[in-house]
Amino acid sequence: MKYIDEFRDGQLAQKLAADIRREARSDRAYGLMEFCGGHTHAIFRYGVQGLLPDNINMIHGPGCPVCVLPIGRVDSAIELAYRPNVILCTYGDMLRVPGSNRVSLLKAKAGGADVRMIYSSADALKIAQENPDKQVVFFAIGFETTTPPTAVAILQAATMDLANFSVFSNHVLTPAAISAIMGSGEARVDGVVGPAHVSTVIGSRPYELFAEQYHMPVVIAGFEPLDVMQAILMLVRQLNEGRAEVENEFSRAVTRDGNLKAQAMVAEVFELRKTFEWRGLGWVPDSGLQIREKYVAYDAEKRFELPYQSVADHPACECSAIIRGVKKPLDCKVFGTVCTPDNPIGSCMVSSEGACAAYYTYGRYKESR
Amino acid sequence: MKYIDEFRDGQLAQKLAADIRREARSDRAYGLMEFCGGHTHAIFRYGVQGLLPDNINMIHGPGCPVCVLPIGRVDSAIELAYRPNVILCTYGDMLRVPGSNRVSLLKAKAGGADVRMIYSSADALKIAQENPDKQVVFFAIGFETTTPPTAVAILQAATMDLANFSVFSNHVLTPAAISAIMGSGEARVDGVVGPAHVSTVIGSRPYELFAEQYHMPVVIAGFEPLDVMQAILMLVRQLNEGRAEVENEFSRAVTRDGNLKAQAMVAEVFELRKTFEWRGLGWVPDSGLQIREKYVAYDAEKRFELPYQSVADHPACECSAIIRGVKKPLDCKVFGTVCTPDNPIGSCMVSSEGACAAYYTYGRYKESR
Amino acid sequence: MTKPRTGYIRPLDLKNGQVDMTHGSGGRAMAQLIEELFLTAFDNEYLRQMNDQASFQIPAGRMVMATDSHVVSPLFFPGGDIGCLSVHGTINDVAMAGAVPLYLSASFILEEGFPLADLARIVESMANASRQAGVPIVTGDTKVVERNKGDGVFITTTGVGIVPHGVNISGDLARPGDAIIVSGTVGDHGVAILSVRENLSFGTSIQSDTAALHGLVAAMVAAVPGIHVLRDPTRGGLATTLNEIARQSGVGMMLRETNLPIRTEVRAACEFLGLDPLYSANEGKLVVICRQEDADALLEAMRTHPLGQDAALIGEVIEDDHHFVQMETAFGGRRIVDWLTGEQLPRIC
Amino acid sequence: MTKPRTGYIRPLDLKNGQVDMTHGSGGRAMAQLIEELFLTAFDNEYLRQMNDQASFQIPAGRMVMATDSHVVSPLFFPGGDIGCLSVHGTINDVAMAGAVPLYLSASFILEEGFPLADLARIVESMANASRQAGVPIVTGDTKVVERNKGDGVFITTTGVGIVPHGVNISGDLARPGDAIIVSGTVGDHGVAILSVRENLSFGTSIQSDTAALHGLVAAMVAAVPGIHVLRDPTRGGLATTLNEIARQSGVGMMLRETNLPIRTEVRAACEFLGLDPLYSANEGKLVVICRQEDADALLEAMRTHPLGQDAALIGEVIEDDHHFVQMETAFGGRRIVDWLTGEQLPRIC
Amino acid sequence: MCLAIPARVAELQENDTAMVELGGVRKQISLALVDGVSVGDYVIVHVGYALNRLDPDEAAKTLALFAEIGEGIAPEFLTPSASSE
Amino acid sequence: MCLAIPARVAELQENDTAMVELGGVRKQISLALVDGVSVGDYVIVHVGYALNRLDPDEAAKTLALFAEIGEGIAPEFLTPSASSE
Ligand code: SF4
Ligand code: SF4
Ligand SMILES: [Mg+2]
Ligand SMILES: [Mg+2]
Ligand SMILES: [Mg+2]
Ligand SMILES: [Mg+2]
Ligand SMILES: [Mg+2]
Ligand SMILES: [Mg+2]
Ligand SMILES: [Mg+2]
Ligand SMILES: [Mg+2]
Ligand SMILES: [Mg+2]
Ligand SMILES: [Mg+2]
Repeated sequence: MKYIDEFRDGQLAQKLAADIRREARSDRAYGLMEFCGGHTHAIFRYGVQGLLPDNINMIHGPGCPVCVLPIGRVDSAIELAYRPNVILCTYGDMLRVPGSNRVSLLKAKAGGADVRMIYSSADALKIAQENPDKQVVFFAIGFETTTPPTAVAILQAATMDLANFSVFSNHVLTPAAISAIMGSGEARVDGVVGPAHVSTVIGSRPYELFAEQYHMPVVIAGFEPLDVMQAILMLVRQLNEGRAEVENEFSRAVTRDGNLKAQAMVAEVFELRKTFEWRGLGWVPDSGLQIREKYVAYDAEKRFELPYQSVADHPACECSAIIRGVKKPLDCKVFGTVCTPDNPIGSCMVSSEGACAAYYTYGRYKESR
Repeated sequence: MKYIDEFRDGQLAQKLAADIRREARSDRAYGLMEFCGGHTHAIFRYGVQGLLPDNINMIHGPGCPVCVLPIGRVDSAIELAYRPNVILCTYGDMLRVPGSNRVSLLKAKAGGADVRMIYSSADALKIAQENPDKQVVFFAIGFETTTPPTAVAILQAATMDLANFSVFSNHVLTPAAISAIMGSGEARVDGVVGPAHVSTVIGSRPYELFAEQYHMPVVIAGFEPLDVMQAILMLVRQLNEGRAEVENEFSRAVTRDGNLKAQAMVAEVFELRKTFEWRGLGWVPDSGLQIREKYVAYDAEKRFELPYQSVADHPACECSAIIRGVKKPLDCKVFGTVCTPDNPIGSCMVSSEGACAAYYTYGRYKESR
Repeated sequence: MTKPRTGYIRPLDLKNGQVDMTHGSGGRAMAQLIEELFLTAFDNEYLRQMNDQASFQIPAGRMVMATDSHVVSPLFFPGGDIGCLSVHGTINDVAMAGAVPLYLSASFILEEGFPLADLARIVESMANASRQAGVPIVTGDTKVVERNKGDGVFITTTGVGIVPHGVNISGDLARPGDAIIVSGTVGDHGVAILSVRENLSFGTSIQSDTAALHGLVAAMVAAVPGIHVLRDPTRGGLATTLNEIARQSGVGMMLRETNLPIRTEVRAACEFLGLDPLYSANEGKLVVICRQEDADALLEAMRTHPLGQDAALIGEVIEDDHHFVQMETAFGGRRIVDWLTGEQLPRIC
Repeated sequence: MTKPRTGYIRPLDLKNGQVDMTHGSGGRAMAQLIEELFLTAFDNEYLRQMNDQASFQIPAGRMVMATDSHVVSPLFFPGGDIGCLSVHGTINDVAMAGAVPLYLSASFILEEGFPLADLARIVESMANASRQAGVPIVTGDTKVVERNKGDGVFITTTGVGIVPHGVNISGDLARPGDAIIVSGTVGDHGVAILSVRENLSFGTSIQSDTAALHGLVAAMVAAVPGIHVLRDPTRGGLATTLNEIARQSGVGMMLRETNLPIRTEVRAACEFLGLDPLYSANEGKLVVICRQEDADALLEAMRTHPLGQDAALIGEVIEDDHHFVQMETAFGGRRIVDWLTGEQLPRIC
Repeated sequence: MCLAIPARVAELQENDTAMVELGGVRKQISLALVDGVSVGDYVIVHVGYALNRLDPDEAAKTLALFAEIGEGIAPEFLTPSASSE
Repeated sequence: MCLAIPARVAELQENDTAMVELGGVRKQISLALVDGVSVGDYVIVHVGYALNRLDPDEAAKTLALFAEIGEGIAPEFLTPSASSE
């Protein structure tokens, strides 16, 4: 698989690892936050941490869209799905995320709600066309990568004048979340591994401001393990040299400006929400997207008058601290006992991009030592 | 079971049979038509014919509501059932009756049509209440017994203002059918066994006219085998004595006037059709009931604009002659070979009240002698 | 490094839980369902091996194997449920060869959304039936299908058993002159099911006769090893079963209606619905055909067994190239008792 | 009296006909379906007895019994269909005890409206699979459920077989130091199914690997009678199967990713969908665990069999109180290969 | 046609319905077509409706008639001949 | 987040879609978000949409960079120490 296999080469990994070990100064620690759950997943799945020296410490950030979605939003989706005339479409990742009382969309489906797993926003449009007597709601989640496909779907629905389609938008913004974490100053983060795929859309420029503001080195990195290791090396070098720049490891698809067409389509359909609640980060201003008045006909929140109800996390759950990079999965008292991927208490235990699930699924062998 | 078991007594049957043999004159034949399929069924199921002398010959009449329904009406019901928003309710007897191309409601159900078997017209109302977003059509068939329950359902729907309920009326009238057979003069009928249950509603009076007109003895008889045998004896006596009266063997529930309340409800809801097509009898004037203008909202023929299309019977099928009492099942070339209860060609092979099915199911042992 | 966590698993919510797709995925949720529910209820040394197959010692000889899928609706009915039914049904099919049933397998197809409490009740009922019969459920399988692609639960059971030496029972061995015996009242199960069907429900004390018949069969085989035919008149009822045998053996039959044991309630329910008890299903009755001279000994053996108390000689095998099953009616006439046509649906006319 | 009519029956309409409720009623329509379709296709001396059970001679010894319900969707997929799958699946579960599969039963749950042409195609495929494997389908059952209470057809098969003397294979016999071998590429079946799922469909030449493995097993047992564990990594894939064995045997495992045989197409499809080939189902592969010193002989025996050509040594059994299955990644790291959690659903993140 | 059976009214219920009883089986039916039904009456039941009341005196008369029948029948009539259909 | 993979455009299709190819697997995706795509281009595919084109030259540069890495590394760095998480 071209452009994939080359970036998973074990031989090169050994050499990169050696380089990192050589360059990392033994008199200091490096706290590097990979913002994105995709990186978390890659690190655990390929065993990257095991190749790093002890003083390089990967901190798993909030970049897993299902992990940061607050319970209230999941509850709204479940409530919608249970309405007799509604078909709720969503990505497979959302199905097991627990809302209140541990009820997930999967359980709601078992309970009779019409929930459909889709692969693409285009599938939701198709379902709407095939079920003219039903209201088809696309429960849309995700960062800047997933937003443009949602925008396309709304624009196409408008073109087709599809009356029974709407979108429950939960799209959120990466830079806002990173700023919130940096701003809080809680986590000991020395450098940030930025998500390449987000930047294929938004480019690298949005990171420049806070690299400067927080004097924080950022390397935009691809999701293959060599990309991640290379980014780590680049961050070590910046830190060693006292630089705080935005560097681009994923130059093969990320430019400074990103995909202007996609940005324009998003801007046509969406506007900033004043504020949006994140699991872990709380209410973050200008961090979420809502559908513009012009496309209000496709806004499920308006069409179905969905009130938002903030719901507290399970008291034992440390997701919120984990997402902020302040705690690690094993710091949670219920990790691996009450909370497992089969019976997740918090959202970090759901997706293999969540820090708890990634550690549980891939990393627990360390317990056996 | 009181009022049932006493009328199935084998000892009494032997004595009644002896009486019939004694009274039946050996110098003549007695062609007795049991109008009603219920009698046909009883005769075969209990083996009544075997207790009668050879010169008493039971002729099976048209009194099986599913047997006389023309193909075109079955086709309309199937067409309705296939409409996406329609639930078609009907009695179990109708499910296997073949319409055009041997398609029955049972096959339509297998093919995806929403067909529900009900036990009572009240069930159809209940289904309508439970499915407010569907059109529930009661495919109503039957003679004067089944008509009052249909009338009650329509009156109740009107009281409840049930907008999604309607009736596809195929109710027909017994006296009109008997008159048609007598009028044609084809069948060699010397006397008629009249259906008791019809007369619980309409009384015995309606038979008086044609008993006189055709000089035809009539005995209204119950459906237990002793009732049938007693009626045969009474007919033999009338014939021997040259009488042509309406006698009432079922005095335990039939009066001369019948059930006036039921008659009034039927009259409130239904009116005579100018003419109605019967399988076997063709178009018979004043033989069917349609829903009055006052209740047109509940008339499925109007609501769904069902055009009536007369369809010819299968060329080999002799149902039509059998229903008129002119032929017997074994006179049909396809009886028991191409046409069996599992794969009926004609409607007489469907219900165990149909002459062909009754003979096939209960009477064929004679073939093994 | 903090301490390792032990493998705590939140127990199945057998009170309010529902089956969902993960219970059929092959993963941990499925393993949990199997262990906490099936293994616990059916518990035996074979299942505990937790392999994809059971393993047991057998003697040389003639073995029989029988399978049935159970799809009854409603799942719970007077006198039983799909669970015990699925155990009895297959034990009976094994026993109808005169065999001693040894082991059962059970395979479940669950519908997404099915209440775990109902499943637990059904599994418990299977476990009881299996224990009482002394025939363990030694291996199984579980699948989950999406809502509206199943009907709560379907259970397929398969059984194996060993035929005692010298016993040779088969549907093609009925001979003219043989006696036809039924082990008790007919039609109970079918009517019990109808009595709780939506839109049809009626009040009755009739219960399903569901029962394992291998004990009765053992007593019968001991009394008359030369039994010709055994069969349980399940779907299609007594009438259909006798027609099957008549065709297999190439014979006719003559029944006497007056000898047929039928409960009044069953007759009454059939009158209400326009049905015939001879086509109504049984789940704890058998038909046996033997030489006329063995009939008395067999009847006696049957009547001393609790499940054969009402055993009755109902007719005899005759020669007939048409393979008709006929009946002398109680009324004094004669008629055919034909195969069931279509389904037995309530009639109005 | 006119002449008697002979028992002509209009043949099933296998071209345009559909299953309806009468095909499950126990009456004539069901008898016809069984005779014209099932008996004709599966034809063998046991079925032809037409009893509710099959009967056959067996030798004394250790028997195994396995059952599986098959509910695959879609019913037809690249490389196979539910019919051959249901034959292979149960043969394999029998074979995974090292046994010689002897007889199968097959029980069908049909949905009202299912095209008889599709059913005929499935039954023909079963018949072929059974014939090729030399394992006859000796008894069966057919039920029909109403539309939207089934999913076309579900097939439950049960198999019995005899374990050769001296063979003792079970999931609890893996020992630290043992070699772990897989018989070929993993994940093919699961990906082949996904490739034809509505809304997911992608173009690929990947075919289901569905196959009967008893021939391969016979060759393996002949070469190394002392095999410890055999299992077919079906639902849940290789990962789940290894975790099952690790738990049963109370051991850990260490796999080497570089040794895992996985087709490029399977890897690519999994990349598209965010899935892991280790959790993708197989229907013609087995995992075998044996003493390290037997590994070479076993691999050689496997590779000379057409179904074991790509056999590979993928790891070894280790001591581990946590019973973790671990893997040295091709990248040079290490990770757990956990049980499947939930279902394997396509991911976007 | 018109399968109907006599059943005893066991209980009058609301909405003009009744519970009838036959051989130990109880079923709810509608009384919409018949006025003045009391518990203990027998009614002719068809598709869940009472079509009419049954008159016990008339039933007794019919049964009495049957009982008289065949008294003093000559022996030749007690042996049925073969029927022909 | 945002599982996305590079795939080769094998065929341009109607309605602004394309068939892409990866390791022998072909899948239809939307080109609504990217202009001017040609057959042979590699695109980054996410939830059925091309998010961007992949630049082969830049990819080659990154790979070249990897190749240089670790040249002449001292032996002590080639043995990894135990990691701690
Ligand atoms: S282990 Fe579970 S409860 Fe604890 S922080 Fe992680 S997701 Fe929350
Ligand atoms: S046997 Fe069939 S085709 Fe012939 S008359 Fe009777 S119903 Fe018609
Ligand atoms: Mg809904
Ligand atoms: Mg319809
Ligand atoms: Mg069976
Ligand atoms: Mg059975
Ligand atoms: Mg049986
Ligand atoms: Mg299994
Ligand atoms: Mg199994
Ligand atoms: Mg299996
Ligand atoms: Mg297996
Ligand atoms: Mg069976």
